[in-house]
Amino acid sequence: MEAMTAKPLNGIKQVNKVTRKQRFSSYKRTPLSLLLYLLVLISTVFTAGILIYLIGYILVHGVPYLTKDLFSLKYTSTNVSLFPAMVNTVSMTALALLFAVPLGIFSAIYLVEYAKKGNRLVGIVRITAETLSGIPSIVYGLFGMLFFVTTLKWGLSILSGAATLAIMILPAVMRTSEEALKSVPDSFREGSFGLGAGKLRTVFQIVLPSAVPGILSGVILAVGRIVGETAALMYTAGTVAEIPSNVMGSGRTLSVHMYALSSEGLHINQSYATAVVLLIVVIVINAVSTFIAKRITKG
Amino acid sequence: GCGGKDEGKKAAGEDITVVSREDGSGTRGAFIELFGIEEKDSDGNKIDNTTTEAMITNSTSVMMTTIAENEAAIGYISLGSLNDTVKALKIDGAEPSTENVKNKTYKIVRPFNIVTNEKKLSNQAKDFMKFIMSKEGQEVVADNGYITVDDKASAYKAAGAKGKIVVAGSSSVTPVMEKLKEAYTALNKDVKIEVQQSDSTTGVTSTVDGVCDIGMASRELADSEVKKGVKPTVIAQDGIAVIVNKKNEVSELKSDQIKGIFTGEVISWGDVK
Amino acid sequence: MESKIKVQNLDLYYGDFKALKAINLDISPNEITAFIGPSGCGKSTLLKSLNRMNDLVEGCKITGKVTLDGEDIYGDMDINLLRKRVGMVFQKPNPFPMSVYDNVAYGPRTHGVRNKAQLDEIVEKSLRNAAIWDELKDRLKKSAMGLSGGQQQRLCIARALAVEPEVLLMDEPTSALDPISTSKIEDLAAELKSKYTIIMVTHNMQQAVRISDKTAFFLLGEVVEYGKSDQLFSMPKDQRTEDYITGRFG
Amino acid sequence: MESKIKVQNLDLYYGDFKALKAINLDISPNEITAFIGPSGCGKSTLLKSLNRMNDLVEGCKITGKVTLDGEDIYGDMDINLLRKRVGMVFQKPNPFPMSVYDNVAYGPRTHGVRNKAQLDEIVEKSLRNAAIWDELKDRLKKSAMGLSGGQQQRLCIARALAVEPEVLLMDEPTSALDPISTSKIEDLAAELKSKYTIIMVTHNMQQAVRISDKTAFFLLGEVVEYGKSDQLFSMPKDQRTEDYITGRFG
Amino acid sequence: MKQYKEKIMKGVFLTAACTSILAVILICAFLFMNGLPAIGEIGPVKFLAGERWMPKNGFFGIFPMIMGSLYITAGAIIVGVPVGIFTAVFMAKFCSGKLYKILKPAVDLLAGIPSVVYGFFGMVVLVPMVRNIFGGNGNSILTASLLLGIMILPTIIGVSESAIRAVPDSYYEGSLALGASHERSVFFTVLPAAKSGILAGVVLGIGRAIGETMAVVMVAGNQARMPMELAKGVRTLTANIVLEMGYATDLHREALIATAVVLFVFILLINLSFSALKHKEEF
Ligand SMILES: Nc1ncnc2c1ncn2[C@@H]1O[C@H](COP(=O)(O)OP(=O)(O)OP(=O)(O)O)[C@@H](O)[C@H]1O
Ligand SMILES: Nc1ncnc2c1ncn2[C@@H]1O[C@H](COP(=O)(O)OP(=O)(O)OP(=O)(O)O)[C@@H](O)[C@H]1O
Ligand SMILES: [Mg+2]
Ligand SMILES: [Mg+2]
Ligand SMILES: O=P([O-])([O-])[O-]
Repeated sequence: MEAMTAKPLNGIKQVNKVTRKQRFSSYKRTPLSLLLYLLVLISTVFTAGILIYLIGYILVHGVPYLTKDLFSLKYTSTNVSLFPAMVNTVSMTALALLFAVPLGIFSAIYLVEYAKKGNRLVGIVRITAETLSGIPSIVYGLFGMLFFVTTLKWGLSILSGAATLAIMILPAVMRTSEEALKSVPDSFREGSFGLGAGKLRTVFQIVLPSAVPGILSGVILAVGRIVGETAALMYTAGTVAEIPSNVMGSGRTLSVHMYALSSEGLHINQSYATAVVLLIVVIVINAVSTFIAKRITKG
Repeated sequence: GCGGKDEGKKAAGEDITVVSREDGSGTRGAFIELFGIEEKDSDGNKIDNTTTEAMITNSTSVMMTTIAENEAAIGYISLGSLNDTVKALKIDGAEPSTENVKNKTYKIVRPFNIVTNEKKLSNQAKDFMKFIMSKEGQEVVADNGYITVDDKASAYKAAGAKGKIVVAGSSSVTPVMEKLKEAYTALNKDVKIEVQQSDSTTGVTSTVDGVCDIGMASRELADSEVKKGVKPTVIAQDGIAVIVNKKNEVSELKSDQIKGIFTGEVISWGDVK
Repeated sequence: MESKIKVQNLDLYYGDFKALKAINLDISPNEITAFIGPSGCGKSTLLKSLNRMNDLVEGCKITGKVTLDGEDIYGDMDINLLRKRVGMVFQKPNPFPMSVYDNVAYGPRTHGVRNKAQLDEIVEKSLRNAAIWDELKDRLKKSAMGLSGGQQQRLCIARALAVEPEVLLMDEPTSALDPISTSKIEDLAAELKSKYTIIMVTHNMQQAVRISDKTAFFLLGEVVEYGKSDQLFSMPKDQRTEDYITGRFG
Repeated sequence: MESKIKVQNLDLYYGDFKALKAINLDISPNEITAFIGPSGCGKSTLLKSLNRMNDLVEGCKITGKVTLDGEDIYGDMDINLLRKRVGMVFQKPNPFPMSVYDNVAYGPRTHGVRNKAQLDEIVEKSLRNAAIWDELKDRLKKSAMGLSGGQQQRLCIARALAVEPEVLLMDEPTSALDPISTSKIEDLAAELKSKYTIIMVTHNMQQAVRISDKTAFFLLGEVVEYGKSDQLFSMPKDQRTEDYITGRFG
Repeated sequence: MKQYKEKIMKGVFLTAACTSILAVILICAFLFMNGLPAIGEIGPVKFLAGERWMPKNGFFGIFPMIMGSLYITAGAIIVGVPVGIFTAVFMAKFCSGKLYKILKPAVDLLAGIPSVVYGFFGMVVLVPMVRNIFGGNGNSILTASLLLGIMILPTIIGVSESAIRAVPDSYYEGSLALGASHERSVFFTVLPAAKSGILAGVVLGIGRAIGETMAVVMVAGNQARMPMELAKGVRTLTANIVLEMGYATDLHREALIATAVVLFVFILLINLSFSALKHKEEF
């Protein structure tokens, strides 16, 4: 970030700008830096290219089919409305985050702030969490079906689905929170303890707020996973295209809706239109999470 | 897709990309049986001879997209899902169509089953089954491109059923089931039907476990499943269309050519022209 | 006069490294005690043992006894109350990543002050005492991270004063300050000692002479000499002390 | 004598805040120049302008001209070479989270030294020069993060020396050091000035008198007085300087 | 009272930390109960080392799928890890505030695109591309690796970027002041300091790569035979489960769950070796 980005003060010609010429003459001297710079640039262009292509692809295929019908309050097999699925997506995300985020953050707090160095539990928890992150979603689905749906008798329901997803996203939330907490400098903790604050207060008032940006990145990853999930939900939350009256009812999310529409090849266009809406929902959910996180850091 | 002007010709000499469904799939089961890709060995065990080089997919839409994108590909899908992104082949001279299936000139079909647990079946579920097998129900089946099992069914009369019915299982059966549901609930306002789309096996196990009232399966039931106390009922027949890329010059094949392709004996489009 | 803090036979290990050896020290109330000695001799370490900040260091082991008003601080005493009573200012300034106001109000809030007016008053008083009110009064709501090094250090002093400790431990509190701020802090220390007990690590011997009542000279984890500052600096009993204060050391 | 560094009419803004006002300063080669002044007056800021470390601060704007050996440092000069030529030691010690050895070897490696024996030699020489070799020679492979504050600071000095800069900027390099290490660093500075040009921010006026050839007194972003140290301290021309050095300020 | 609260909350934190263990135990129990008998029935050697998978005909060898998973995961790592880390570096240390404001939410969006969409993207873009460049029918190890590599990008970028940002600026400044270039400072001081966080991101990403199915199944070809060339199709363990679970009954179904058991052990081994690696580095 050597380049200056702030707008110049009115009428002032600042001298501390890195010119392009300077940059290139530097690179001549340090080819390694140039190589690294190019790698960074190429990678980013690659990522951005994929991103633009994917989003463009979805928009091109989906936007023309965004009809009013798709947003009817009630789903029928002719209007294939995505409205109920949209509502379900939001409630499913909220519920799964409600389970997983406190759980993930609390475990991270235990691992970073409470567990002694060399504590066996830390290693075990970390390995189990990472193992969880590698289990395919269909296995989560089957597990959820067997455990939440059948054994706990929650039936095919939003609750079963959210509980299953919560386990699935726990590792992302936990590991990112753990790393975020670890990166808070000890001097903050010392400062707080030195004033006679207890551990809890130090953790909640000083350490956590500083860790919020890191935790947020985990939450956003988790949101992505929840919103994009199908297999795990088909077997736990079911695929009913309605808004259930409570969390014990079955309902499909947008992603499941998409899958259902596309799987028999009958409503491919509408499924792309659903993908467009899905993108918008993701953007909104992420923006809301970021907003909440900002509020927390500001205190 | 990929470019090039003389694609049709190129495809003609190209290696065939065989696309099949997953092991156990009802569509595949019917397909290999009817084309003789499945044969009995000396011990009387059925052996599936599908070439190991065949690409495998478990979804109709993936099958269609793969074939729409690959000029050398061949595969098969439910007739009800057929659209103009791909080309359906005539088999032994017969066009794949509902009429031809009905008049038996086109022979590749599979059954759509529903599965019930007689002992636990609720009244409203019984009533719904009655509707499906009635004249009105079979009309819905026919209207949506599937083949009826009973053309002379008697008419249905609403009997004031109420309550909830959960139907779960096969994604292939789901579209027609949704239509049936809508037709039925129009007549029975007090019945609420939930259709849960997953897969055939889940449909059966859910019925066994009591998670749903009626299961949907696009394959025959296994003996072990029947032993668990569930009973299958065929509600419709589904034709299977053999499909190729639209740029492919081939538009008709003989049964034994298809067998050759799917067993890996025929590997080039040139050989079947 | 009773001692405020009594250190008896204290040994401290960081893992296998013995950082403090058989320390015995009586700190009198209402006095300023200076710790001097070369870098790495254990001044900060002993200071941190007095409010148990070393508990945070993994692998730190302590033997011996430290009492505050006769009470064993490594006994049943509530560790948070101990740290409220024995406040600390660190060697590197460590403001919290929040506003100036919240930094100072953090301590009082921790200890139950919720009243806005009362907090305002505490914040102002503490900042004034730390000789930084005038500079910061207009940026109370701004983040404390943007302050200059010296400003940060004075803010940390204000933060420590805001909880009204009985003992104030300061680890080179003025090393980042200019002479004016330094003399303000020194004046403040002199003023505070009527109410508080102050222990200060310093590298500045002039400062030790100027403001401290007693001085302890550390060398390699040991207290070589401890006594009235004027005596220690004018006629040290130990040769090593003399070498050090006359700059003839090492 | 030609100036090594020439600051001409330099203004510096942090956003809307003007932190330096019309600075003009000629730094002579092979001399030690001290920057003194109250906290927050802009000493560190000017220092950082001399090797363009302020470029990192978002919203920092500079006008005016700074030349090194007559070359405009804000012109076409390679910024990294500039920083190699103008080394810096920061106010807060900032060792890298790697071993002591790697900390010191980092600079030489950056500038292309790969030979192990040569690196070993540079590391030893730099650590010796920073008066810390004896303390650390047995823990070269240990992490630098476990050192005491003073040790960290001396390590950072060693790290800066290892790239053999022409100019060495030091931001209160001895504020965390005991008198012995301080005097070692001072001796070192005096020794180095035969080869290097040294600019040092300090709060310690005795230090400025002791070792610096010239002193600049800063106040509120301006250079109030600049001249030979003995003159500036014995007979300051400006009333404000006099007030400050006699402690009568503010 | 306060002590009380501290104790209770410590208990709460500990309990939370144990939930993931509990979850693994539950899933483990479910998998092993349903899967181990099948392995017993088939025979562990025949199951693990068998090269033929023909459930209808009684062949249950998953060796080709084990190899398939290895190949594709390795491929995804080769594609996704460097690109992900470099992009994270760009976002944290190279890009201007304005660009970041666009790039960040966009990358977050990438995480939220459902696998099915990635799958269709793979089918219509990557498959023809690979077919044209490398021959074959396009549904191949290469395609699947590429697609998976892309799919793990958001995980790696997201976690690494915040790890890089968490490194104190003083390291970066210290390096610059020694005359190191921006790139060198970032790669040789900041990145090593962010190592643990980046590694966490990579491990999460690899987990995602192993566990991802819906998209892989759409482009990998899924032939249940030993993987041959990079341009030929392959089936992974997860694909095997997803493909056939819907129709499987009896031993076939149990063999699929046993496949999940193998996968589970596989992931456990990867994670154990990662943590061993980390341990070794710490000393
Ligand atoms: N956390 C730690 N782990 C291991 N050793 C430590 C730790 N903290 C300090 N030490 C060592 O203990 C000794 C005493 O350190 P201490 O910080 O008390 O020195 P000090 O007298 O305050 O020095 P300075 O004046 O440089 O701050 C030093 O040798 C130091 O390296
Ligand atoms: N990054 C920044 N953004 C905004 N203001 C800053 C920044 N850095 C410094 N300042 C302000 O610029 C002024 C000069 O700061 P500087 O750090 O140069 O002071 P100093 O003379 O070095 O003081 P000290 O002796 O306390 O280190 C101060 O008022 C400070 O608050
Ligand atoms: Mg110290
Ligand atoms: Mg400064
Ligand atoms: O493929 P299914 O018909 O079982 O969904």
